[in-house]
Amino acid sequence: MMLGLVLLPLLAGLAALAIRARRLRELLLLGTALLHVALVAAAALTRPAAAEGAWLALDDLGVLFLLVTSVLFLAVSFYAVGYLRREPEQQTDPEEGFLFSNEPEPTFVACLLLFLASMTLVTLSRHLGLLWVGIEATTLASAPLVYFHRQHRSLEATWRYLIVCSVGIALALLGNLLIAGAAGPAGSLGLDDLLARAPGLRREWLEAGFLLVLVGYGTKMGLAPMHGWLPDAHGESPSLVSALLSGALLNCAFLGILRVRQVLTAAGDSEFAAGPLVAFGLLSMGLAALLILRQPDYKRLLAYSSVEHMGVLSFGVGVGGVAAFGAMLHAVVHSLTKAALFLVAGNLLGAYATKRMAAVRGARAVVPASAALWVAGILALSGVPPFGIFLSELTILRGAAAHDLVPAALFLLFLGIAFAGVSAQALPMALGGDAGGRPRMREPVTRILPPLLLLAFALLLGAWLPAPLVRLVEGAARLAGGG
Amino acid sequence: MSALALLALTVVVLVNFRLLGGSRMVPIIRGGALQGVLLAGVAFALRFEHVGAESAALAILTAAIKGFLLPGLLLRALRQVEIRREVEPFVGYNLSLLFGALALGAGVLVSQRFAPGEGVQPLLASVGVFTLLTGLFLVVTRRKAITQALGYLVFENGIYAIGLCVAPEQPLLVELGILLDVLVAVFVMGIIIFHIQRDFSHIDVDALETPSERPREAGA
Amino acid sequence: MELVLALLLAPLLTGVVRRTKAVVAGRRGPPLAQAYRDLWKLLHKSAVYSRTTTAVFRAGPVLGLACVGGALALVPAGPAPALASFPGDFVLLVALLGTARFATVLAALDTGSSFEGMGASRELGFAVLAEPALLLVLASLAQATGAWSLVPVLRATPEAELGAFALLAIVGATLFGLLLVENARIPFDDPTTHLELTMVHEVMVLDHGGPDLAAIEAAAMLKLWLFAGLLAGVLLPVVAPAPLGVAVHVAGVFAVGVAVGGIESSMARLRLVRVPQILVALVLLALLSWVLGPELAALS
Amino acid sequence: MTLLLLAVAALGCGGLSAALASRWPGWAGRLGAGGAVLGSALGLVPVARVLSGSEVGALELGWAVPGGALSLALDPLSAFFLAPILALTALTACYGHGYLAADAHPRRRGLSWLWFDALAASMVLVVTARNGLLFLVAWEGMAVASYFLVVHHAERDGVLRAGWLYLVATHLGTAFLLLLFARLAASSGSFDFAAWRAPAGGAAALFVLALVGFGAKAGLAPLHLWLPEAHPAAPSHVSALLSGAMLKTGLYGVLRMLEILGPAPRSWGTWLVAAGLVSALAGVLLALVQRDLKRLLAYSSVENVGIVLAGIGLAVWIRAHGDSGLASIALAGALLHVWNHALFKGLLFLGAGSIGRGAGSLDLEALGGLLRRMPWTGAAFLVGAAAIAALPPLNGFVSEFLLYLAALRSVTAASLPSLAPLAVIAGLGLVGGLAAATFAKAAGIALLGEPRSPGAAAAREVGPAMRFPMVVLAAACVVLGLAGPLGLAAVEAPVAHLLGARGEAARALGALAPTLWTVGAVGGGVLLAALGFAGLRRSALAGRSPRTAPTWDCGYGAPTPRMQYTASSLAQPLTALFGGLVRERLARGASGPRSFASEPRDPAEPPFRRAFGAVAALAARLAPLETGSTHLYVLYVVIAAFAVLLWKLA
Repeated sequence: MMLGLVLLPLLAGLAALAIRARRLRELLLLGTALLHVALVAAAALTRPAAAEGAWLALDDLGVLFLLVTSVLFLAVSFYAVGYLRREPEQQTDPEEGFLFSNEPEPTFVACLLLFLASMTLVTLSRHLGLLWVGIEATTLASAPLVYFHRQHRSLEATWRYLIVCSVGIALALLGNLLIAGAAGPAGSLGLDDLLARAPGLRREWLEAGFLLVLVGYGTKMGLAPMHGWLPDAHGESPSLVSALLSGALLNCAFLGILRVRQVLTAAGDSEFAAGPLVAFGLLSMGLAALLILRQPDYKRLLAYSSVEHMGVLSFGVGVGGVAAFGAMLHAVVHSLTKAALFLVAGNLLGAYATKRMAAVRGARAVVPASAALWVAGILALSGVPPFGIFLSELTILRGAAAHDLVPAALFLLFLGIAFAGVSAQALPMALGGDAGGRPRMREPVTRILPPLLLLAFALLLGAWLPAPLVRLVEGAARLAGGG
Repeated sequence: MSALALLALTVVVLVNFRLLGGSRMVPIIRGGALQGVLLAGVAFALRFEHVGAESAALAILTAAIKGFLLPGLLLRALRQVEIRREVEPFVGYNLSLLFGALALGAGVLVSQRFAPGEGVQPLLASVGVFTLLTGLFLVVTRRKAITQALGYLVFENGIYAIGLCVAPEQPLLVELGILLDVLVAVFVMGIIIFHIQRDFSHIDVDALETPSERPREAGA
Repeated sequence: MELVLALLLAPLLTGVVRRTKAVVAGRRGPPLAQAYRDLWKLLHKSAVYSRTTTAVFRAGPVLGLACVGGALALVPAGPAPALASFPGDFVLLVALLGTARFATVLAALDTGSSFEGMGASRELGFAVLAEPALLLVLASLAQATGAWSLVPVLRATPEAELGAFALLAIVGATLFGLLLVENARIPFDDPTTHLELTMVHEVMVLDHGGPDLAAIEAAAMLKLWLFAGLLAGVLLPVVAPAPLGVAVHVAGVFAVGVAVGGIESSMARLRLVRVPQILVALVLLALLSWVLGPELAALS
Repeated sequence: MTLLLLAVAALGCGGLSAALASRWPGWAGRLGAGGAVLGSALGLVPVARVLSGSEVGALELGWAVPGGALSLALDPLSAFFLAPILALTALTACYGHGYLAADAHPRRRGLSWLWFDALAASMVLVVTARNGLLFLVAWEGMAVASYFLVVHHAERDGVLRAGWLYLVATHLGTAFLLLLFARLAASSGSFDFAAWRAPAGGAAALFVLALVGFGAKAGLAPLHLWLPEAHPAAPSHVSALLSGAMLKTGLYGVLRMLEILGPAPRSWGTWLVAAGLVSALAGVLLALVQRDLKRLLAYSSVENVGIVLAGIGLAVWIRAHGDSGLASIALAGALLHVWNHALFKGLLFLGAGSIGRGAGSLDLEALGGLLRRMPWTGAAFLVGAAAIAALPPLNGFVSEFLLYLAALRSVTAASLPSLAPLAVIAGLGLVGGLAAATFAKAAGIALLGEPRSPGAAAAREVGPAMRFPMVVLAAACVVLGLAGPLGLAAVEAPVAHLLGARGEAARALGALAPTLWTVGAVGGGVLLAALGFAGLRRSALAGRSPRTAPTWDCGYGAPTPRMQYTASSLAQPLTALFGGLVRERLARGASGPRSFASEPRDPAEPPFRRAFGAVAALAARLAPLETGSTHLYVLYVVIAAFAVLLWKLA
């Protein structure tokens, strides 16, 4: 059952390479996505008991992130069908005007499926080494996705993404090895036996291992100051890829850190992790909020907002208690909102062919549905109530305010600065006056339905949390927050 | 620790200095390959005594991949690029050697500090840390994409060495997975180097006209 | 009671002031009842209304007169109680004077002439400081005598010790200053000048004629009587019951009239810039009386 | 309580149906306005019942959100604030229907009504919520709904910027509330107001958080910068609702927090009085120098909020001295001023809207002579101006009279040191004088004299739908002015609820009734006397036929409208007195024409601009961090690793 979840997209990806007919390939993509969601839902409901020490198993944390990843992948694949069908072979670059062609479609679809397979592997693995292999595989699978538009800027972004992330993940490998070493020569990286022998581990190596894993997977997760690669990768890759990158991949990287935090908690040393997590959280939020103020390009703006929200996650888990529950909820809701926003950004890019926010005005008249979604998404991102992010950020604040007010005040200050920066430039795009004489464009369903559904789901989570989901998030919070 | 392994480790240290000092590409790639093979040999020696055949066999496979497959890939990319020398890297070669010495000192210091458990040679740990720092240094300071890929490879070797002395035997699958990832990573880097060359006729990572250096309009 | 007295004797008070100025200047001056004849003449003249004006212009003088009448209803005449008396009635008095001023200013602005606009602007400028000063003075009196309504306040017989005397001196000086400001007397404004640029109150009523002008003149006279009545009430202790006390009160009012005449003939008009400084001084005096009130009471 | 839910439902469906019918603007307007009026009517019934003393059941529903609960209740305090909100919603909806009929963007009308009804519904929820989470959701919902209303005319320049400034200011204000609520929820374990208690030590810190958070929404002085930007940008019926009703939710918040944080010490009273008076003085001074009518009214809202806060502070100060009878008078004055301000500020903003629609401009220097051309709007605006200047026969005076009385009697009670009441009396006196000057200027320049621009000369009266609400509000001002005790009866329930001393409050307010009747009687008497004198004058003039002629003006040959006094020249003596309010530029051209121009300057703006500038400068200094060179990014990763290792392990 578990292996099936990983193998399905893997095999589909390899098959996609072979298929020449576009329609058949699209069918394969959609079919796999639907089947994957079905399997994950079935697994989440039935929760098959995994044997002790098994390499692939489902626990609350894994299920939560896997659910988000597969739902997101379904939405993105539905969007991708429309996107690929309309994407011309040869097109001119909006910024610098040279001609460039795209990556051949089969490789793009194959890499998408491999990307899903690797992310599934990460969420399911109960072995830290296997987890590392999964995360490295996500990097390798997503590199060609970022390089979809064959032109020098996305090439440079891909190179940076590959090098920075690989170095980061290699550091994480070093961390994993240190953790294994902490259990003495016979140490293994299986999560279950690490948890079992946790009190006996050599404390100093375990802590050094956690810190290296935190920096390593933190690079992949986009925590500041290791976030350098994120704005370029998101800015240059097609919007549906950045949706997957921001929505699903960053969560998986965070999962890596949480797994090691589980080991620390089992060793009775969970307080050790609180300090660095809160520090990285606040640093990311502060740096991202300030950089957002001067960002002229809306896709890079969303990327920096991802850095900030990863900071919120790290801060929430660091504070622990109720805030951990808020952080887990925030991971889910942020992924949904950010993915929807990236898809809508893709629509706006399609309509206005420029990424500079100052050049986009009056979207309300040109692409009304996307403009409405864009405004709703921006407000949702900034924590306006009916949407889920307000709820999660308030829960995190509630946890933080129980201790002392200074970190909570900083938390709110950075959110405020980011809100001012984002709303100052993003809202006039939709509500602004003259549309520069652009005619009203037809917006296909495939471009509007996915972001609409994702935002609707985020809105639902803001107003009504279904009971099973609450249990799931509580379980995940207990595992992650050093309960 | 057999004398052979000791010899291998000293050669690794020498290769590190060669990598830091050299400017021509081909010897650097060959040096990286040699380093991979030597470390795999040490792994083979270590494991053969303790654990058993099949993990030792794995070490041979690693040697094969790191010694011949990856360098061959990089050399093939190099031939298409017709670039032979690393021109004015960010940090001069002499300074790099100085850094090498410092890194070696740091390696020894770290291995003492962490007081490795019994049966782990402090020399292996310090060589591992030194190789790791050399790899990082190469990635950070060299301009050419190929040298950065090689830097990543050396960095990988360093971690492999530390992994050896910290957690000697790993389940087969994980070892294979790590190896596979490194292989694919370098393979993808090779492809991208090819594309960089095709578009730019140079492989200076720094001069790829980075997006964020474009003339910035006035702030928000 | 004060209202009835004012309606009857207010023009006489203006006559007294004019007569004092004339006598001090060595002239015989107009007959005391001249003011009555002026009012009667104006009532019987026709009126000319400007085309730009609206109902506000016609309502100005009438509302002004009514408000001053209302204010007078709150003031006691010596021993005789006022028509209406309740806690905080002097706040209503100050506010009614404010309404009268608001109506006059709007009527002036309605004509659309630059002179009347200038008068209105200066009037508003003075009022902003005069109103709080009057309010504070009456409030400090209330604080000193422990009562909240004008009737008991003015009827309270201040003991003759040094402290009470000093407090009365300060309050009296402030009230007298406010009388000069509110009634557009010499140091602040010249009621008899013909040069529009120097006027404040007079220039606002430039365009009114006939019965309107009569109403405005009457309102001015009643206002003078109001302030003189207040001042007399504060300074003169109420010694005798009704008939005699009221006579003493009326004599006091006329004494104040003479004092005003004396001041007017001894000073020239202040430069317009100096007026706000004097007003601020009056406000500070009122604050002083407030702060010193309890100490002075304790002293005596 | 069910009626209240019905009201919110009516508002909701009205808004949604208007949005759905946006393709037919006519219907959208009718549906939206109808929904608003119906909702308000339904809501007013329970409000009236609660204010007259009877109880209305609370609503307690579960809400599948951690810490949240759909709990609404209508106690006297909520009912008192709900009344002006609902009344103004109905009247501004009626006005808005007429106003938007001639709007330039028919297609946006449906959406505008959706946000209008959403704003009204969220205000109703804010005032009745008993759960912190529900309160915050309604609070932010109110902010977002009003943002979309403010940017209705997005294509006009400066509107989007004003909208953004408003959104950010509200959001930052709410940040303080988030901190406050999180702290209270953390210390008491739940988000329900009933469970909240002031933690032993930190009550003062929480009070400051509440004062800043709610003060930012109410437009308290240093935090008021968004108000003069947002209100003029919004369509008039929206700015009337914003100024009349939404600002009150800030004051409601302060009162609710005072109730929750328990008995307030004397220092809080002094803080409130100081903040209130500073805000009142700053508001009225800045209103005095404004040239744009709506900015003038917005600043005057800052002033009135200051007066109410000073009243609340005085009540807290007196109650801290134990005399809750006198405190109830001060609180009654403050609360009554909330109603009065809702009435005359709503009236003035609607009047300003009609003037803007009729004369085409809101710049006082371009108006004049509008009373003759727009009699209904002019008369209503005049009544509003007189009421807000607190002149006796009207309602503005009644509430300020109560404040004066409370301050006065708390002074004469020998036991109390007299700093705060003295400040209130002097402050209110000065502010009253300035307010009278401001609105004499506003009404005088706009309505009277010669029209100063062709637009004003060709002004036409507005339609009946816009006139009716103005007349109703003007009538309400006069009625509440003459019949003071009517307002007193309505205030008794909330005052008793807040001060918790039902007996003493009832006795103190009861003793006040005859005083207020006499005040009303004197006011009525003055009006009757005025009518009498007018009759007398008509009879005097019966024989002689009065002639009309151009203004005599001392014999000027050809007076032109430019010769009239303008708004800034009328206020010049005062601006000279209170320096620093106006930036004056005197052009001394050697040869060219000399010119004098003055525009208002808000002294509170520079500190905020410097603060935002510092943040922007910090962001600029961080820009090189984003160099885009791979090498640096890898270096950052390595540095981060070493730093965290050294920090935690060394």
